[in-house]
Amino acid sequence: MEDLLTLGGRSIKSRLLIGTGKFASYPLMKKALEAAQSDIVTVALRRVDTGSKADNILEYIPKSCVLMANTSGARNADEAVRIARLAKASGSGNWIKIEVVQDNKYLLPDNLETLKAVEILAKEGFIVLPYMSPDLSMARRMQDAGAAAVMPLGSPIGSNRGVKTRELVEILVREIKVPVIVDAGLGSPSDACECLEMGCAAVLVNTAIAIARDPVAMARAFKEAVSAGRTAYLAGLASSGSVASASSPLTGFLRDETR
Amino acid sequence: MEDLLTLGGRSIKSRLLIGTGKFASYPLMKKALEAAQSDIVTVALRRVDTGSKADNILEYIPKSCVLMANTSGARNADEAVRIARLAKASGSGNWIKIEVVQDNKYLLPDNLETLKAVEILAKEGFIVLPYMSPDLSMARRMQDAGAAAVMPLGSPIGSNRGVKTRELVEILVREIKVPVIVDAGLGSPSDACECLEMGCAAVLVNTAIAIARDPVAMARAFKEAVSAGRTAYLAGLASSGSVASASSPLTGFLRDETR
Amino acid sequence: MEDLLTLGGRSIKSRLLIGTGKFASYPLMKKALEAAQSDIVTVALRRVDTGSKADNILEYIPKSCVLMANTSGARNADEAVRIARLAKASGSGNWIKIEVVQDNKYLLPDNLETLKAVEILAKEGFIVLPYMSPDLSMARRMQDAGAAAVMPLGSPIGSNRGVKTRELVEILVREIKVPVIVDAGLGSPSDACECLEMGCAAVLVNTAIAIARDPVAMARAFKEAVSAGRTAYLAGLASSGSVASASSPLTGFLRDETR
Amino acid sequence: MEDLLTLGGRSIKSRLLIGTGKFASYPLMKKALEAAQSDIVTVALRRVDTGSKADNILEYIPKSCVLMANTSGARNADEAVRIARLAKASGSGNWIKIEVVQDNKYLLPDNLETLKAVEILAKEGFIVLPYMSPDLSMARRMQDAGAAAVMPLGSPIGSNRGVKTRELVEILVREIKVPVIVDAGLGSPSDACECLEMGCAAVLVNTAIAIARDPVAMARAFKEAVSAGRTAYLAGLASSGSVASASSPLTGFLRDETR
Amino acid sequence: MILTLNGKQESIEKPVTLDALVTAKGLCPDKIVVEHNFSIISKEDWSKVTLKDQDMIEIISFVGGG
Amino acid sequence: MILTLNGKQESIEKPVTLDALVTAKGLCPDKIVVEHNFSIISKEDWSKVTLKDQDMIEIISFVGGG
Amino acid sequence: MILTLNGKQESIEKPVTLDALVTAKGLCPDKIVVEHNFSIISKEDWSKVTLKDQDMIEIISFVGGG
Amino acid sequence: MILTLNGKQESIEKPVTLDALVTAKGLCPDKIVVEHNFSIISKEDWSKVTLKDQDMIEIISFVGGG
Repeated sequence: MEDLLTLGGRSIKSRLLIGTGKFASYPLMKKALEAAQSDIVTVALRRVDTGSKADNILEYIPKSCVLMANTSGARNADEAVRIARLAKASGSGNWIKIEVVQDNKYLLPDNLETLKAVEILAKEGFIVLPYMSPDLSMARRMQDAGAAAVMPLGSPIGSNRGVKTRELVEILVREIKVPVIVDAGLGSPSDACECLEMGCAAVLVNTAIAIARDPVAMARAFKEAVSAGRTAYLAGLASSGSVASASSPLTGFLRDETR
Repeated sequence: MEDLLTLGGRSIKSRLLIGTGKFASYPLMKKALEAAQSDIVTVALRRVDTGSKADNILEYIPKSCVLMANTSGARNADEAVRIARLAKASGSGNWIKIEVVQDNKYLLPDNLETLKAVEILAKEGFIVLPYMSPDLSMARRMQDAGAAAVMPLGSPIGSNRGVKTRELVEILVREIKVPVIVDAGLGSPSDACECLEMGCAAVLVNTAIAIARDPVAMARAFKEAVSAGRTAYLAGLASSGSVASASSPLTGFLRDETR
Repeated sequence: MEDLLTLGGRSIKSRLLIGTGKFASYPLMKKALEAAQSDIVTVALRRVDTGSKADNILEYIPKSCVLMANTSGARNADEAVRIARLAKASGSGNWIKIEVVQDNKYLLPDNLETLKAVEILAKEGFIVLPYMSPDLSMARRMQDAGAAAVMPLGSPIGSNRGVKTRELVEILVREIKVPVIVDAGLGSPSDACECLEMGCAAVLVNTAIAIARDPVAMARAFKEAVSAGRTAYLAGLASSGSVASASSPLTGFLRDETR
Repeated sequence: MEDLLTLGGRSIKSRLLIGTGKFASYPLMKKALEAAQSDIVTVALRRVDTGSKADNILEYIPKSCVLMANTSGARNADEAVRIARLAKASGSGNWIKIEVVQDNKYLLPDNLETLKAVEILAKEGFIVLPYMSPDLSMARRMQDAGAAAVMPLGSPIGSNRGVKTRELVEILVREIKVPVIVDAGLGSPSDACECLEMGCAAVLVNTAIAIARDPVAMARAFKEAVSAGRTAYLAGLASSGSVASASSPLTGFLRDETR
Repeated sequence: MILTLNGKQESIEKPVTLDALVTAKGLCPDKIVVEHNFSIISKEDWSKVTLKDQDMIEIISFVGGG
Repeated sequence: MILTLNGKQESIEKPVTLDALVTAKGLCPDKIVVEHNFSIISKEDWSKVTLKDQDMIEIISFVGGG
Repeated sequence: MILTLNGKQESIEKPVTLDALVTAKGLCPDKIVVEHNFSIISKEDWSKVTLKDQDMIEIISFVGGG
Repeated sequence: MILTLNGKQESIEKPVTLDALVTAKGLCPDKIVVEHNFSIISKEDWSKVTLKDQDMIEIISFVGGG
């Protein structure tokens, strides 16, 4: 029986969500998305540059993908709600990643404004995935407010530092009922693999793929690592010990047993 | 062009070497080996129990695999050499993993006796892979003595603690010309993935697969993770930073720019 | 010029705050407090057991110490406020550690209810130190609401796991103006030392001292480690590098320089 | 009863050994040595520059200190032995730190040549402290050859990276009878404190003090941290747990117990 | 009449003051705080407060805590 | 009359519809969303909205983001 | 006469060849290696080796190991 | 005649003692060790050693080191 992630009422096959920022070009991004075989892809909204003749990014995202707009740029709940409605009006569907950031140095989410936005948008029928600072009490509130998942950060956006918040994320995994998706900071496939091994439902990766020397190969690497981590989680990782345990028999050998 | 590991004069496809100890049964081990798609499989030698009618383990190892006997049980170079010759005489070929252990608590290798065994067996035409404590000066000597690879431990055998020796293993990767294969202590696919990402040529895993709740699935997970780590290494991992770097544009948005 | 911590309008000499829970006896606690030479000591409030003739803990706390009652037992802001007022009425002064916990497994603080309590009690003139989950946006709000300091957890209360939240605490240290005091989870003097080295203003320790085999000696150890960490912070720690840098001269030696 | 370190037949008070390289000036070094209150101080030997009128470093080292010359510059056992004899002839006494390095990038010790030097010099009556790569089998040989202590590296010399070899050093502490002294790589007082907490007998620090912004204060910080770590080790650190354990009573409070 | 004292119901025959209650319970006035129907009563006022049926009293003191 | 378009002030001679504005700016209708004084206007209604002095218009489209 | 087989002493009545010993022990020739007084004897030579008193024989086979 | 002093070749006109060499080089006897053709010569013996052609001399002193 296939292992699927139930999210926003859908059955999702890939536990690797991909962000579309920072790619050198849309065609390159398209190749990476195809290599990653993600089912959920994030995009942002911005004012059009009336001068430019920029391509439409949507044409470079596989039609099979769920489009999830983020509210980046929002500094409070109201702006996040406004951006979410614009995204929906633009026909991208009703999946929204809430991202409310006040701090431009670490781009850390504002859990309280994020919660307010979740409350409003969940009521409006959006499928809401809040990007948040890992905190059990606020994660519980996001869940109770109707969040489809919670997305704690592993480390600051784009820092590629990995799961530095493991201690807190592990607690979310044990205590929160909706899927826990680590978003931001994952720098390598082993980071992503580790998240799935500890029971996270999925990961969202952007920078580590987009700025790799070969983004298409890196997308494939993340895809494999996420699959490996999930398989390992389901297969039951053995616990670790502090001393050794022989993998070869330690019985006497080549010696006189009378000795 | 395919990425192959050149080892002992062969071109090896899989960078996951598997040990055959601790499996609940030979048929289960066989399934795990098939799932792992390893090209190199380790076995041990022991005195026959003249009473028992135990199966022949070799019948449960895919014919396509290179068989690599280990010298477990050896407490010095002479015993290791003697075991290696017995292994060769038994028709398992000339690949040998040198394992000389004095300490029965941590099962840590004896680098000096291991080096002596490498010198003797390499001269005799064996393809010698020494299991060793990560130490640059001894690794250089193993290489100069004709070792086909060096196999530093990640942590004590069977401890599933991961790459606790990362600091020293990374130095080996940078300074040693023969392949560096992390052997012992890898507890999860993310550990294996991390080794490949840092430039190790391969990993050798036994306990973490053999004692998993589902060894066959775990073997598959390690296979994927190793492939992911290697792909990431070749694709060029991005470096990590201490602050954030936006993955979405941070240009003014929904605000009057005159403000 | 002496290095003092300005907190709640006072100049505090010791950067080690001590909790009084879990000691085997009050006299033992008294000895530990004297050894630690702390200036700030936390206590809790509970219903009297009308049966018992238990001693008055206050008689075992040096008169020179600032008494800081905590609101442990509170599950929301109202209960925390009520406990704070009772503490004040009991003559313990107006220093209060806000501790609002819903979750009885990890005892993680509820940042939102904690914030509400800070807002009310700061207005009432309390010197308020909120125990919180490390989150920049909420820490900023605590600060703006009049918190005298913020007290992020290092790891769950009593777990002795150390500064597992280092990534987030370091950001608080850089971005928050009021003192950052790591509270909860510090298991060893080196953990406390590390906090001061990274620029935290102080630490609050209870379990690691109270349940040590020799709590009095452990209190002395924490005192020294905190002092060491602070001194190192002021002395300017050298940065770390990835390769070696000789501490002895590497000039040619005992060799013919013409070689 | 005072806690003293028995080393080379002496009872040593300070568990902080100091290296004298890289200080901006001898007078500054002198102040740092006084602040550290070390009993054992390392120096190196070099060819005199017949031109220069450089001061005599020995005049800047407290007379009460044991002088321990190192063999830095030696690339093999013979050179180390030769340097040791020169040091002794110069009247610095018979304490010698064996340092044999081939690799100029990571300055990692050559365990095998180091062992040879230990065997020769111990026989000649030197008090021999080998700087080594952490490896149980070689540490045992150093001990059997008469080493007064073993000095595994924490990380490469001068890297200030801390105890990256903790996994292996902890094993030495448990298995080796002579004192284990962590030498090289300790970057901060908390690193040194951690070494003593895990049962190391002492630490040797040079770069982290010499290149600190304020070396004298940093020396004091290391002195305190080492004392704290040792005190904590003797006081019995409590073990760490994965969940929380309340430091305040969790009995019902301010609620109707009939509820 | 019925009181709720520290969350437990207690019945007493005749009205008493807080003062009397504290003495009856053998509590040391210096180490406790008394809350009467959610308002804190200072020591000097204990004698002025006579308890009525259904009153809620909390008597609190300090204990060890972190 | 003066409009605020994407945060920048612009003066135009005579009243125009949103429709006309989008065309004048050379924008592809399929890839944009238009907000007129904080309410979103669907494509089919662009022709019905004539801009007045001091109106605020936001024209938005998708870009890469994580 | 006394042999040491895999570290254990065994007494046998009359001299036997390695061949006979292996058969007597019910071992499958294909999965074992035989060492006679520290030198390895290949299958084809088993019949040529007759065991003497005090001989040491090791009979080895493969097992699982890491 | 040619000496090798601390790895550098030097030519001197006439034979000298170690004593004289040290003085000539302006070195403080208390802070140095002298090795002559790989054997260490103690201060009191410097005057007894007269240097010959091709002699190797090492003059060493202490410096800072870790």
